[in-house]
Amino acid sequence: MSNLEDLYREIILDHYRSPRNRGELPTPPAHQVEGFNPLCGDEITVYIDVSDGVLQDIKIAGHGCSISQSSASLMSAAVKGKPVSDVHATIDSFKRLMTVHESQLDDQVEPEPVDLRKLGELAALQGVVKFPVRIKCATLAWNTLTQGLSELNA
Amino acid sequence: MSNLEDLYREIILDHYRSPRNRGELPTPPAHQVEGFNPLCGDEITVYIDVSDGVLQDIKIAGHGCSISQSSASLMSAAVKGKPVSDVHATIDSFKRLMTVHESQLDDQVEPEPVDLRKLGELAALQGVVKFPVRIKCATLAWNTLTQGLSELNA
Amino acid sequence: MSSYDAQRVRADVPLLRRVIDGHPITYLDSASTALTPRPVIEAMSRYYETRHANVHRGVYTTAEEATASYEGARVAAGVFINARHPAQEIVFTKNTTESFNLLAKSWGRANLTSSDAIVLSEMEHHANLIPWFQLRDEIGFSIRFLPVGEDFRLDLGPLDQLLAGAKLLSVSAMSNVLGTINPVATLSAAAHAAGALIAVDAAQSVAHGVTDVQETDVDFLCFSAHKMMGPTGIGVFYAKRDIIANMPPFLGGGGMIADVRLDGYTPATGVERFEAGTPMIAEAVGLHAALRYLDNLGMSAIAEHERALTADALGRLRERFDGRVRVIGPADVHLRGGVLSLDVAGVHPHDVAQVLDQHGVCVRPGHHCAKPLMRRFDLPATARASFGAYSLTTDTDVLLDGLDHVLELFG
Amino acid sequence: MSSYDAQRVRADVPLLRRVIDGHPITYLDSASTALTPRPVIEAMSRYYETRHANVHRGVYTTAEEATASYEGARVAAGVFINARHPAQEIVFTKNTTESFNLLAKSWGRANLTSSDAIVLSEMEHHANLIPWFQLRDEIGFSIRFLPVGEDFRLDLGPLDQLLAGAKLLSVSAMSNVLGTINPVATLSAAAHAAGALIAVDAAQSVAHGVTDVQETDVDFLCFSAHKMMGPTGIGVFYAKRDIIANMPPFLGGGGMIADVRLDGYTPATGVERFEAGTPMIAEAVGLHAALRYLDNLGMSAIAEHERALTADALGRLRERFDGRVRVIGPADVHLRGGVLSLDVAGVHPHDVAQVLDQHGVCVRPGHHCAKPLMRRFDLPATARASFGAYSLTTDTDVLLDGLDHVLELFG
Ligand SMILES: Cc1ncc(COP(=O)(O)O)c(C=O)c1O
Ligand SMILES: Cc1ncc(COP(=O)(O)O)c(C=O)c1O
Repeated sequence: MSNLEDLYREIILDHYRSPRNRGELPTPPAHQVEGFNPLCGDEITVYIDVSDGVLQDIKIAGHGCSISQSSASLMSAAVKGKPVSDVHATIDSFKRLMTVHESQLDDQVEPEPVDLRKLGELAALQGVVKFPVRIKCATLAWNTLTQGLSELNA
Repeated sequence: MSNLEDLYREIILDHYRSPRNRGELPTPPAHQVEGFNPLCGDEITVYIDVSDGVLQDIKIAGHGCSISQSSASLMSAAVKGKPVSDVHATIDSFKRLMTVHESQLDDQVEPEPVDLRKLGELAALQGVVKFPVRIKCATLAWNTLTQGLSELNA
Repeated sequence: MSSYDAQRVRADVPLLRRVIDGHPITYLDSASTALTPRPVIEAMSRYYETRHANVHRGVYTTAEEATASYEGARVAAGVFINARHPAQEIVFTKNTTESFNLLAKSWGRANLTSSDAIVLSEMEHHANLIPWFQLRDEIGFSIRFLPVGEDFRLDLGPLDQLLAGAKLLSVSAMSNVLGTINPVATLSAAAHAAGALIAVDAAQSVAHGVTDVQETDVDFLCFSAHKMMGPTGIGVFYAKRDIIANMPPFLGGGGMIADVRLDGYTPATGVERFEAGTPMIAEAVGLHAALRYLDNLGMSAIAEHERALTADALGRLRERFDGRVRVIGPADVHLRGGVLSLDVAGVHPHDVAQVLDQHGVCVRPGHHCAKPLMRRFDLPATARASFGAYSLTTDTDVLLDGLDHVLELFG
Repeated sequence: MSSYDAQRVRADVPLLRRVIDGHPITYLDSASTALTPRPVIEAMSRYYETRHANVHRGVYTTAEEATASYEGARVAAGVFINARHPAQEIVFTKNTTESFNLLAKSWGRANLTSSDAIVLSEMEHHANLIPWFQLRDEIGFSIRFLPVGEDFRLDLGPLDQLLAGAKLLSVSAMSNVLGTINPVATLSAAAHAAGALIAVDAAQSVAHGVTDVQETDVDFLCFSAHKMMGPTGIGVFYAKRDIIANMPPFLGGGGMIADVRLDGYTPATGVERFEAGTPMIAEAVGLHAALRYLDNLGMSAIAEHERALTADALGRLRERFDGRVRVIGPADVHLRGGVLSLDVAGVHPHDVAQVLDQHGVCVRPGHHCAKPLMRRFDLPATARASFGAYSLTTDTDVLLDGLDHVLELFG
């Protein structure tokens, strides 16, 4: 499989062409957070509705490349309706999948291996790691979600 | 003659060891101007007494290298007691002797040749031109004098 | 294409021998940074090998040589843009961006007050925006914007009105997104008629045609060596002698002083007032070599060569893709340079560039540091292909084939 | 002198093959700028030949490689000084001087008000003086000076008193005039005990011994590549992560923003906030190669080698010239580095250097950008000889013979 095919797997192109959970939520009660990728101009808005320790609903607006859009879509499908603690665990696993490169640069320690089975469809994004510049595309939605949760102290 | 001997001619070393017109003049009536060579820390104070269109007296204080000190001494001997118009002419000739290098850099025109005989003892400084960094040493006193005259509108 | 020989230039550029994933490199990102020819690389190596020394303060031989090299580069940079007083009007900075910071924070801070106004344009690079925003946030003058029309050109209609009472017009000579070449002489005349000064961002234009600050009567000009086949790490700030003489210092440190005491300092009087610390000596040598290299090619010849490439590419893009690939910028090659911002229908520029990379094609996706302009045309980004002195129509061939693949994959 | 092999280093430095007026060069000006070894020169050439591209904004292969090179250099610079978070605590500037301007005009402007005080020392380089004077003239805090004793060392007696209520202590780790090595850990502890931060000018020290910002608990550190066998045009600014995170931007332009609108901008959050415009990419590559080169030699081994050279030179100067050549600086080699400021009785340093040049000896006359220190010791200038990793006792031989000639000519 060439790098390019590994990057643009069918699942990714599918989520790009037909993004899940696209749209907005009324704020309040939902909470809205914005994220930018200043390098390429991608902008994302994540709407989250958290109550009773559960991420009840999530919507995604904004624009970006196939990687950032499909990653956002995959993320929304993976976290919607989940307890916040599970959401954090998913975020952690996903970020570990993506940060191989950055953490190698920084602290020169090998990150723990990620259990790809647990990630489900999200594992389709692992081809991104071979394209360091695109990691920022893939993590944009996730960083924005993390920020939103922390603003809610959730 | 090696470059070094050309730079440190006997006349120059003599003026360095026994500087002419060294000292201060009471201000007023004299006028006092300071000059710096920020590259090497040389500092000079030129005292001039101009009246009736004549540079009646000149004294030099400060410290510097053999080139800046001897140039100041030679200058003082050359201009003392001279009509201001002659002083300007001498300054002009001397600066032309020194600015070969700089003007070539800047405007790419050949400067007019200088009549060395008219310069008298000052011609001893022509060896400086081969040492571009030292030109600033040689011209420090002259630039300071020029500034003093212009402050007096003389 | 006259006697201009781009193949000769290619032979001088080692990077063009790179092979990417089995494909010879197709470098179409000269608007970001130009590739470096061997004479420039070698000039810098030779500098380090034979006469590296700190400048201005040494009397020994190599220090004099290094100083002469550095000051020689200053004069050469001035001569290249036809400055009247090359040795007294050129300051070396680290890039165009620092040049604009110098302009804003020295000249701007000294000359602007809360009741003043300056005029920028909607097509400016962030380098000619943020320094002004920073200064405005500090002292509160107003910033007016010359609009960009639907034809991707500056709309000069409101120019005189915008200039009324303004102290400065600061605009790019060529847009790094649209390719639009702006009428510098006209803008300069209008600014001066209104009593304003004019600053020109020549980062994009300087390597692609003749720059003449006297003919266009420009007060300030900024550009970077790395966009003109020179090294990274050095830029140029030009200001007319009478203006620069009255500008206060910017960065402080060694080499920019006349005297220093524990209670304060006196700045130097020449251009060294703006060059604090050990300067970019090897980089000045590299810039000088690049200027010589460009001079040998001839700036008019380069312009003509790139105009032909641009005309060819515009025509073929139009024919082959029939609207599915739009070029964001003027269609007339006499109004523009060789910067082609592509908008591929339904495909994000990042993905366009990624697929092209697989063909060895280097184009740049993004907002190109001109976010206000992107918003003006409601584009998140473009995929920008841009030509240099070494570009060929075969580069365009590979680009077009790559775009076919893009459309196939995402179509 | 252990297993350290300075001859091997010499073989790597092409400039040491220069012949000046019939004499092989005797380079004794490493305190101004260090000579550049072949691996550093070649690393930069190779960069231009194989992977030159603009960083951060490209997705194509060479742009990724250039970005990885640039960011790799950042991490290497952090690791070299033992920063805890290399990728987040290092900013590239053009030199030490710009690093101090960044410190003063970002951190300083945000944290100092007219009622505040900072502490500098009387032995500071202009790079650590003028930026503070400039800021003081703008916002009016007070600057206190730690005095230098007759023993050419910082007088720590009044330190605590000077630090009372001060927000920052900013001092050099090693004087470029006196050679004095200052007790950074002690100064750091005193500053922190007083609630102040500490900034260290490591321009002189960094290439001549181990630098450890964690061990000495330093908050800010500034240095230049060109003094450590690296290229011109790049410097380093280090700040602890928690501190740098709260520093406002300095220069504005592309690459340092999160968003830009016509009415303003939002800065980026990482260290790129301080790196506006195209950075010094090839220079970062060169710096990285220099760090690798120094690491291979071993910083402790270099320190030991230079200490031996210094001890030898101090002894021979004392014996041979019997007071006619004074060394302005500590006599004890454990308190100083290899910087020998010479005062030749009755001969101006400019003339000393000129005569030495005729012997191929490179020493630097002047105030060394430390005018307040020169005034403190009532010296207009000194002639400074300084050692590097490639220096030998035979360099000292030639220096001493040259000084004989100086005394003969002017005696
Ligand atoms: C102690 C010290 N600080 C600062 C500097 C300034 O370094 P640069 O000229 O590289 O900015 C120097 C070197 O000149 C120095 O010796
Ligand atoms: C029009 C324009 N202005 C300014 C710049 C900034 O140049 P630099 O990044 O060299 O500072 C660029 C290049 O990025 C540009 O294209």
